[in-house]
Amino acid sequence: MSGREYTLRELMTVVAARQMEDNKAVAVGTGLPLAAAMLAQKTHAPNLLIVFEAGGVAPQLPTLPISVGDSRTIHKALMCTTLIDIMDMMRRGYIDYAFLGGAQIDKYGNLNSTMIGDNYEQPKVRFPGSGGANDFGSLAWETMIIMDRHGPRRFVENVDFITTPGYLDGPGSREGWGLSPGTGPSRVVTDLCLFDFHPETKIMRLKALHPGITEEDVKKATGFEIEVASSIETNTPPTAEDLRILHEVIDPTGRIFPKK
Amino acid sequence: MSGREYTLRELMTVVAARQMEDNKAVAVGTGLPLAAAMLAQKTHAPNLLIVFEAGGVAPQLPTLPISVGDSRTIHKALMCTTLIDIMDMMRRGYIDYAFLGGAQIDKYGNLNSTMIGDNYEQPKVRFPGSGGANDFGSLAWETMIIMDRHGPRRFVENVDFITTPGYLDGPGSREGWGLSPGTGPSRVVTDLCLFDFHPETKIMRLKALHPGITEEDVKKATGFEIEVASSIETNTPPTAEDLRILHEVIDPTGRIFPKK
Amino acid sequence: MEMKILEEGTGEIFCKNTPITMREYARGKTRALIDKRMPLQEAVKKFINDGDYLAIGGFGHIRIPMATIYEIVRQKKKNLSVAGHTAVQDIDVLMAGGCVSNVDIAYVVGFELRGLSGVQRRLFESGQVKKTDYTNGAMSYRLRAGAQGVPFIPVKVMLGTDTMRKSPGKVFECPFTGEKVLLLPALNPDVLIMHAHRADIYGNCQIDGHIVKDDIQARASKRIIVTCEEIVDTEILRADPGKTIVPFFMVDAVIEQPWGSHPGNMPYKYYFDHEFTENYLAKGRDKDPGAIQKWMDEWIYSLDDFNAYVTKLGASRLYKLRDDEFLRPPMGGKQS
Amino acid sequence: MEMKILEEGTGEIFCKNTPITMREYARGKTRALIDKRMPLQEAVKKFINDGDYLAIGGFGHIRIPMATIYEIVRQKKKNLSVAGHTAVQDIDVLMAGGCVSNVDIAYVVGFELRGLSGVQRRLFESGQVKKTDYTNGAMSYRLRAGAQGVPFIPVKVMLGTDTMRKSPGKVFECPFTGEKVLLLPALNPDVLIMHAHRADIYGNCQIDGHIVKDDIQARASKRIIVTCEEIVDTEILRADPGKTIVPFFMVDAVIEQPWGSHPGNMPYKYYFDHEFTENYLAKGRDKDPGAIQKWMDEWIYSLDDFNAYVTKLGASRLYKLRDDEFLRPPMGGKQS
Repeated sequence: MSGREYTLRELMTVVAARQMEDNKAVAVGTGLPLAAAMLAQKTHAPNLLIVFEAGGVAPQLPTLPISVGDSRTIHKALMCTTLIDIMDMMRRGYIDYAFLGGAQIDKYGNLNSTMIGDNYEQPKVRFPGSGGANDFGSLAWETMIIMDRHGPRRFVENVDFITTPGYLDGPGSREGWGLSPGTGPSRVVTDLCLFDFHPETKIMRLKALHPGITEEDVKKATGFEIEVASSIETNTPPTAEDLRILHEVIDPTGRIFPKK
Repeated sequence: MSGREYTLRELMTVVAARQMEDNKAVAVGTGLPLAAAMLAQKTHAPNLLIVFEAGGVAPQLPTLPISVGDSRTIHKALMCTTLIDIMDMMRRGYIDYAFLGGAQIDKYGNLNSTMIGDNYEQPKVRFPGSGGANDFGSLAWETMIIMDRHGPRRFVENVDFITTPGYLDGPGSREGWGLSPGTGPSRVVTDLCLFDFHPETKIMRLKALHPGITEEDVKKATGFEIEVASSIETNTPPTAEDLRILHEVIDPTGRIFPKK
Repeated sequence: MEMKILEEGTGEIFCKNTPITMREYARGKTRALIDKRMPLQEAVKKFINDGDYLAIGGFGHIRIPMATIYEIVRQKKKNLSVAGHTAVQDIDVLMAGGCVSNVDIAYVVGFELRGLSGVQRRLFESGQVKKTDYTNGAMSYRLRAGAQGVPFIPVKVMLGTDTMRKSPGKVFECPFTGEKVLLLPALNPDVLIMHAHRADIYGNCQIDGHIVKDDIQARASKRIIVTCEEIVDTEILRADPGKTIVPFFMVDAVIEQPWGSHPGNMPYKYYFDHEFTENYLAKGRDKDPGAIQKWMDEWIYSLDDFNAYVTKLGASRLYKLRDDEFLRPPMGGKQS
Repeated sequence: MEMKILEEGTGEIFCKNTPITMREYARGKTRALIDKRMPLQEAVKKFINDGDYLAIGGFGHIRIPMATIYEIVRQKKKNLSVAGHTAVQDIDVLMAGGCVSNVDIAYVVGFELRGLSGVQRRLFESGQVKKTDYTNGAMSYRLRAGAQGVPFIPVKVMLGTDTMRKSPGKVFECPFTGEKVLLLPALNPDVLIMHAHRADIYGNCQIDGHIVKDDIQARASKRIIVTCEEIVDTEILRADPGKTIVPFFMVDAVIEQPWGSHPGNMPYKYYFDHEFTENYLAKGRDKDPGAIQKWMDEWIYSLDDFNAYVTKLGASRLYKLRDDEFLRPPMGGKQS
């Protein structure tokens, strides 16, 4: 192994978890974002409200669900409702964070999860499409993004298809299209670093590096010019307690965090 | 008494009941229309589906409800839902009959249940307003109307306020405003007679007289020129069985059909 | 592509909230599971302001939040705008208490089979209380838009009538089909008062029987005061999450208030207090406006709270309403 | 008053029904309580036509009507348009069966954490199956409009993105507030296939757990085929009418089909058959397109009906899914 006591997936999850404040609400899918939300709940944010697009609200998650609609997502929930009720709720301003991923991202945080190629009718690769991603990215207050395999083919100057709005063409662009003021991407967690977005230019800004990663590593892996914070932090590795919770409580079967 | 074996209210209810076919759906309020629907169910139309604006669908009504939303309207119902779900259902074409009344009606079956007078801000009498009446009259396939106290102050050339659409300004007018083709008032049951509407002119047409009432009586009591069917029928009085059902099954406490 | 508004009504829009202000407000509410129990007096004081736009749960005299209505009157709230989306005894008491300035009317003034209200006739016919006319469907559609967070909704009612002309509706042709529809503005009330069958201390609510409109108006409203027949352990709600009709984070205050809908009908709990309502109505119809004020003194102003009202009603009277609800003869026979 | 459509997408609208044709169709359906049980073969034959627009209940691989999906494939229905409103194994099998020509895409191709579908990639990337892009919210909003019987609905999603540009949405300014919204056309599917926890012989349905979108898509659809885990006496439904999610008069056929969602997850009944789905996915990803056809032969074409499929799965396999659902170890210990 790398000599680290943790994997990059674990680190990404822990960094993502730390971005969420207590007493806020997050809409998540499955996988790392959900593991991050669960970890936040079990550490610094016990009152983090978790909702699922398929209708589960505030479940007592026994294990990581396989699907955003599976039985686990409504286990002893406080409400089981409809997809449209969740979307409406998000539109009305009750959801602070949405957690998304994608195949490509650009400097304004626009996400592509629809296709690779330049021919919509016959794409090189057809991905699932928006699902709820565009809804989440349009409606939640903050969009948080997790992207692994940070490299120039995923962090691109122009995505092949804007599935989900980041800041679109830059400052003022979301508002110009009728998206609500005060919304947009706020964080991007990758396997190299943590970005936020520059408050003026709305361009992705290097905020913190993972241990052992340099600013140069990030710049090389990114296909557009990034902003850089005046002082770059270093992400604190997962604590032993973080790892214990991930392995023993959240994912005891090792589905997404394989045991060493 | 009048020498009749039945009251006019009973007769109106029975005549109204007979207008409803089996295997159809009716949206009703309380009072005579509901008694008519219940009577139809218990005589010729056992599969008449009754729905209430407040959300009750196909209840097993133990007695006449006081309110269109009270507990009786959901008693052993097949569905308890929302007001908007009932309206949507009606708009989608599932409700064949709506049963309405009002303070005034004109020759096109436009109904006023909002106000008397010509000053909206300070009316002579303020009535409840539409409630669900305009919704019912706009959305159901057929609007059936019950009006007691048939006289020239209630059957008027122009109503003081069109609360609920009949044929509005005459043929084509409903469609011109975007109301669905094939809809509109189909029957008016009064304490003198039964009207339908002339298929071409859309004007109220005398179809059948109550026993002992003449065409002249109806014309005198009506403040506009009516159409008259080529052959006027006479309404059959309530049967003994009709009366038994009304008194013993539907309204055993005599709330709307006082016992003699 | 050019589109036309073909006709428009002249009705005033009383509620000034928009999906944007709703959204900003919701952002500030906590998502934490905190105990929201408080005395009803405190809830009304804290969450209902003079001039607010008020939505009322239930349906006229079914599952109406009367305990809260009485408290609003007791605190002499002023200049409320009210959603008269089948509003019967609830709005009548508020209007008798002088709390109301504007009403969006779908159904008011009437007590269904019981006839018209003297109180409301006086206030509406004199023009003292302002109004805009709608339909029950229209008011629900406005709430649906408010719940969805969009500024308007197309509907197929009111078209061609004076009800439309006295509303703020706008006739518009669908850009997909050319079909004519009426556009109505969204409605986002400042505050909803509702009475539920049960809730937990955080505000998760269950309602038995028909929901009528409480799902959408809870979602459309900025603040919610919930009274309920009983407060239950959260585990009871977690055992059947499909039955939660309003989730906790939309709710601001929870008050256990048994009989809280009296004299209304609480499905599966108690039937109407018909005699009480008839007596109230008669006072409101009295030519002497003092008659209803005397009633208000007796049943509201002179009582400290709703518990005093329940005590004044007395157990026998209340238990009879329970018997009526279940269509059963009273225990022991002929008491009526 | 002039209004402008500011931008519009180029996506094709695959479903040609309108609220008007929906209404006319609904008029012809009976309101009578008649026994609607029939063999699934007959229901699919009678109520699903080549070229229909199909909506599918549940959510991708939760509460999906797989028994009906298999029967559609077995009957080789052609040229279906499908609402891909999070469609996973359901749509994948239909596409592998060659039944699908057009898809409204919100979420397809993916099996969530399990990765992408080979079958769907081939058909979409070659352009053999046509598509229009939306979002999950957008598809639900289109169904809400269809359920409401209005031709369009304003929404606040998709704005400014390529998802919007490949949809038929139109950007419009609200005539009340000036706020920009996207107008989307209503969706009224020809037929909905859904799997419920229980229903009566007339078609009144209950669902346990989250409804996801089955309430609105039942209301928006012209015809409905319901399979269910069990058919129960109507009295059971009348005892809790608030739980009826689809009323009988919208439903055309009712079929008792236990395990009818396999290999999907039926909440409170059985969990995913993970191994079955992984095996299916692997066959679809095989470079040899014959691999998936062989799977189809084995599990669909060679079997008479879904009962044969259940028999082929075998009791032990199915009972394990029940244990998984309830997070309990299998009886007797380590069977896995």
